[in-house]
Amino acid sequence: DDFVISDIQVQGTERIGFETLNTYLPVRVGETLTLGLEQESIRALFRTGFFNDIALFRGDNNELIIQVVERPSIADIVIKGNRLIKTDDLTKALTGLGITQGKIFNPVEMERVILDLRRQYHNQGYYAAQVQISVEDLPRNRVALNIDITEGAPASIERISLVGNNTYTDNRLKGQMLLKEVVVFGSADKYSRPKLQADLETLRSFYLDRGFAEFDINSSQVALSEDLTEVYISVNMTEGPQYRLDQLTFSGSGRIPEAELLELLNLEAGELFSRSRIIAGINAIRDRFSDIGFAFADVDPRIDLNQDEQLATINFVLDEGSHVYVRRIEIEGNTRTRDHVLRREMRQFEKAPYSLQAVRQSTSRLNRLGYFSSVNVDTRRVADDEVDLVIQVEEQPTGSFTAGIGFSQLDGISFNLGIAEKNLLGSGNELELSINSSVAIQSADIGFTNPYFTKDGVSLSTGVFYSKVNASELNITDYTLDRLGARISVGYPTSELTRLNMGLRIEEVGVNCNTSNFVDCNNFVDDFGKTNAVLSLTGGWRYDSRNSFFFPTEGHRASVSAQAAIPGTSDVTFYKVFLDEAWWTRINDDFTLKLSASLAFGEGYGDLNRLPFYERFFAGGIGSVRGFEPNSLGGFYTPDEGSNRPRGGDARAITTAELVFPMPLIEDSSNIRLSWFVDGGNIYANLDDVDPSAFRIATGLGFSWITPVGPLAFSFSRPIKTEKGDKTQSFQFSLGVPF
Amino acid sequence: CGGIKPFKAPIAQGVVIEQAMLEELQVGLSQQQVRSLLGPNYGQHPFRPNVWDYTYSNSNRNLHPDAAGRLQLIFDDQGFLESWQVIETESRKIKL
Amino acid sequence: CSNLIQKPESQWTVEEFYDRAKSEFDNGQWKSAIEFYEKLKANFPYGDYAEQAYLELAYAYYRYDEPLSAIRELDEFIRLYPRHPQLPYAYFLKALSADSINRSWLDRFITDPANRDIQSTQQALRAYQEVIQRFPNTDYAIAAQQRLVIITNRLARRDLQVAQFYYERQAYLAAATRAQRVIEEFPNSQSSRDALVMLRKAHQKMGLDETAVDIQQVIELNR
Amino acid sequence: CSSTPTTLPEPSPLVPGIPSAPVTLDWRLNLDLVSQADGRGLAINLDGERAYVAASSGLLTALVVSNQSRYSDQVLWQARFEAPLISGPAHDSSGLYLGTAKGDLLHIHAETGRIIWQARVNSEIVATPVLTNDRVIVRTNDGRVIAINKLTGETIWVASAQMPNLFLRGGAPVLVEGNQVFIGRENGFVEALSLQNGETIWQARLAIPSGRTDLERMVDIQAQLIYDQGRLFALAYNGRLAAINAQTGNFIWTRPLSGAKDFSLHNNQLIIASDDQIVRAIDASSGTEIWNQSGLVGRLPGHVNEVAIGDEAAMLIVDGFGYLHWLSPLDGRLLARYDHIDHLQRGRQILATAIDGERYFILDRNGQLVSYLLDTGNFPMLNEQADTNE
Repeated sequence: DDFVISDIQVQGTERIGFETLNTYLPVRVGETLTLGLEQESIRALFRTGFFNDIALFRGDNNELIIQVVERPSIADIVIKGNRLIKTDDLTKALTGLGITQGKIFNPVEMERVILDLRRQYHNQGYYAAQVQISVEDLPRNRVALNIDITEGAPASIERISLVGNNTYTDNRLKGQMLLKEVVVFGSADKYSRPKLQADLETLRSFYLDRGFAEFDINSSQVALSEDLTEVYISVNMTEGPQYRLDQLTFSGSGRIPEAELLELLNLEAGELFSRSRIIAGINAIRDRFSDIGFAFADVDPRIDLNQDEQLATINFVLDEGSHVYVRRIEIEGNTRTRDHVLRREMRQFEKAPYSLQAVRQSTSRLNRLGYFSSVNVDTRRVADDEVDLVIQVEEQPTGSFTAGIGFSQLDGISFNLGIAEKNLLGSGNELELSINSSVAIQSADIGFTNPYFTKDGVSLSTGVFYSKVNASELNITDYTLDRLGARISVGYPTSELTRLNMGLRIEEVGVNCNTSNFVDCNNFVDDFGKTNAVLSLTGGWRYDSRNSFFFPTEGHRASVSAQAAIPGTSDVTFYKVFLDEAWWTRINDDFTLKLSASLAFGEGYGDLNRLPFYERFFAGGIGSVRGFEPNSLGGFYTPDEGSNRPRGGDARAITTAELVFPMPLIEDSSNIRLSWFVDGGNIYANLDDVDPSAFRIATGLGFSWITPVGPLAFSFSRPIKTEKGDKTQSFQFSLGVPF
Repeated sequence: CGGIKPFKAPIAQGVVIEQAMLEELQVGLSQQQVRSLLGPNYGQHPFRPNVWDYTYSNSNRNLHPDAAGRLQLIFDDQGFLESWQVIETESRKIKL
Repeated sequence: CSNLIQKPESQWTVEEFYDRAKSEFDNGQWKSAIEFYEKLKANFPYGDYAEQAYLELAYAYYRYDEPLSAIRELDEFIRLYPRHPQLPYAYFLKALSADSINRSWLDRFITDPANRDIQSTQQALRAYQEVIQRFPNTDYAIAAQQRLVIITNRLARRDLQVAQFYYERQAYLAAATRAQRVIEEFPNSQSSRDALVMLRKAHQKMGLDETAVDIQQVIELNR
Repeated sequence: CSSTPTTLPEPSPLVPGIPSAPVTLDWRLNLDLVSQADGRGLAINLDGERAYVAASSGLLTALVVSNQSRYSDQVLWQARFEAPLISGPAHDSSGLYLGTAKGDLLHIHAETGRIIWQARVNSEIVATPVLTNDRVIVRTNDGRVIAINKLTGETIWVASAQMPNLFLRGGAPVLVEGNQVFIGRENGFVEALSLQNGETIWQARLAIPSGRTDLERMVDIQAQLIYDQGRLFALAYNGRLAAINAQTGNFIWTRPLSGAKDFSLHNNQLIIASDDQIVRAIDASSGTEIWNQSGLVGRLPGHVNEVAIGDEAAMLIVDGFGYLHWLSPLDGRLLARYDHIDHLQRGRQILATAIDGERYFILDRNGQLVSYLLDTGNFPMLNEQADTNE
């Protein structure tokens, strides 16, 4: 006798809320409850696994009363006997099955839990493992689960039998494989199916890359000893004859001339057939097609093998497909950097033919900005001949920030603020600001650079600087400088990778020799007076093809720059020239070799023959020659010259060789690098005295880390070649100095 | 300061229409057939969907030198090609 | 609730967990509120309190500026209780959280969210549309409608900025298509008029003069 | 190839009050190490006064069976092959036959150890070759049964089967009876092939793989088949014990039992050490259990061999910890046991046994070949003991 449900009430629930139950109920208030619906409701509620017993009643005025007996909930899970797999890994597996504290206990699922836990062990090679679960009742309708595990011995590989390898010995082939018979540590002797598949693939490409074009693995077997603790792997193969290449022909699209195709293929008749070299050749051709807009071109090698002469002729069928166009370029992940700051680096435009070369150039330009820890341009196909480019970036800290209030007996309370931000508020502009003031020293240096002053990348950078030292407060230093000036410079891109820049710099330098007997200082003041204003021209040329700003693994950066005072505008006329060259190359996935050399020299002209003593070059410390005290190379003034400060020189030569690798043992080492370095260099009186045999050399371990506060670097070093009197320093560190 | 012209990145815009494609173009083709023959119709008139203008211009002359500058196609109301003409044979040069 | 201190948490009843979490929630201690709501959910996953805990926990995450965790909790709530009376609030809070991913305090003065992280703005757009479409005659729908106007204006402004970017670099076809997208997808946004002007200028530069004239007529039509 | 014995589980204690068997050590010989599971494929082959033993290191040794003298004149000759020997030696008047892990069948001259011919079968030969008057029948690891001409080494016929992803190492040699070749496969099938041409006569399925992982789906018929008056007895791992009509392949009776160790037939009773480590006697005509002995549970009881004690018979079972156990075939009572371990302090696992009257040969995991003599005269007789036992 059906009836219209006026209301739904639930009796007997302790832990299950009405809404939870209501979700599974196939009936609603207001519907008529038929016999069919009643059965279906009971079945639906049983399927939830929450209840031991369910009964439906009809209330006095047609309410639907649901009476249930809840199953106990799990109060505690105790796991014993597990050594190999940690308890919380097992608990995670149990959570995956819905077996956690607080959840409803369903005895039917215990069988599945035992199977799954045992499978956790089987995957690790513990084939003989056993799992038992005992359930213990607790008050208030709760239960405790006791899971005890007997792990048994792990199955290790007893023998790998290779059948049919006539040309290469067992040891040679087994050397290539991940799975090993005897192993000192690690788990290479534990069988795993993926590792075996990988090994079979390794054997296949080992043979296919050495001329065995018809090599085939007939079958492979994995067997267990009866007590399930020893694994026997056998691989049965047929080598087939060893082939050499015969003629190579092309058919299909004629868009690329054959000579160029052969050069891209980089294969000649007579060399051994090698699958990987053929694939490399095909990719080179495909990339060439992508460069001219055919992004989905296909190159299909038709190989036919002449068995008796053991020669392989290949006909490459070129199917260029249709021109491919870029419909839209989107940017993801730029939570701080503005859209146009990325888009202006792109060499690929929307509604234009797709060019792989342009996309590659854009990716390395974005990497060179230094704003992102990772840049990935995802090419998504939206039609046969259209793609969307999605630039996926991960932003990283792009500046350093130091602020502080200090006190020292020397110059009383001091306050300093330092900001260096390469991507100010995501605008792509660069700001450098440092202000500090104390009783003795007040200085400020503000610089602003806009890399895209014009839309084609002409950059403009300006800056003012001021520093005033009132010498009476600082009685110990031998001389102090007061500086006031401004600089402006414009940068031109002269090609995809090279830039030219020119600028002006006006500066007034006040020299005050505090102690009476600092000879160089007094001579300078006698000749040129205390303060001199200098107007000088700055200029330079730079080539930069690095594939990333902070830790490049490929590329080359060379620069020539000079600064020369304009004659006639001041007595203190001198020039300085800087030559820098750095080169990175990838040795393997982790290791990168960096070689760099720099030469700086200068000279006075007109009345001045040597650089003013305060403009000389110094070397030593992080950023030049690690392992020696900062600025200590090139000797010191003697006491009778009235100072003990480093002397400096008019020429500086530095070279570095560095092996850079990511920090081991941590997964995300994207902004941390270790390096083993050999630094060498020295300071010379002038350019002609530069002679590398007088280099000071040190080697050691460097560490660099891009932190939110700024780039942090420190190094432990040991001098190799030093002279008497050099001041070495094994531990050095710097914060905020871009490396 | 200094009259050197700065380097400007090459730019290209539009769809490359080659002579081979024009040979296969004939009145009566459906919009879909024209689309797969010539390429995406980026130059479709914003308010008159049956007027398509294929244009191509670039700053680097040796890339696709034989691409047509402008091709206009008119479709009838049922969407079949009524008439077409190459308005500019030479692709337009973008002066950077 | 003094007696709570003596009893170790493992013996707390669901009411005790809820009271503690609610008191933290009421005086804005989002971090500890989150902690106790998570414990309540872990120990009593099915009760009536669990249902309420999901919503309040999501709000706590939202106010604690962890929008992604808020969205995760709300998705779980929607999956578990598809017929719950509080469903409209859950969808609306989810939209608010998505909207707050791209928020920054500088937006009121200098920076413009239109040129940043468009992905989360589109996610917010979809979430607001879902609120309006699922629960049309609730006041959440009205609030969602207002936010929708701001979001669509932002998306339109972004496309127009990109069109401007390409126009300055003589990529006129790209500029025209981006402008056209503003007119088609955000017809009544503030930027649609400027988009029409951009569309005409781009077609003039491409030498498609008749089309430019047609566009000019459309501009005058809805001046 | 040296292999350290794997860490086995702790053995359960021995049943107290069982006398030690009157066994004396005759001689002991050091061969190379043998890996555990390959030992199943190796056999000590006796032909009256000589024994031939192969080791998986490639060393084949021929030695004089009964001789009290020192090592030197014990060994007749030794031959070393570069491929590991993992099956055989099989022996008859035409010489010795051995299977290697490099997929070759070697026919060796019994007097000198020289190779007569070598046949390439392109997969490891895992079971001891079976010899008939004109051909050698071998089983390979990739599921093929190959008949090879004894004189020339050429293949006569090949019967292949699909191998599961994971199965038990090695396998029992085929059983030749009249014109039929019976084989228990790794996929749970018993097959009868024609000795002439290898055609399949009939197939019977003893076990169906169930479960999700390869390990749970293993259903090898690993134990040696037994033929008796037209009946074929087979035991499957994770499967059943069955009596099969050898002509038709129909089941006479089957009974759920899982095991991988060889069993033996003694006056119409099958004596089996199954997976649950309980030794049972099953009536060969009806499949009903007659007695069971659970004294060896936890001691990994292995193959069951029938041995002669004077004119009586007893059942010898070697366990996984180096003990030999003699059981009475009447009621399964443990008659006596002998600890192979204490003589050598090291030989834990016994890999192969061969019994020739009172002489017992044991090849163990550490490469020791030992020959014991059993003084059947004062072996604790079966009947006297029967009544006094509790």
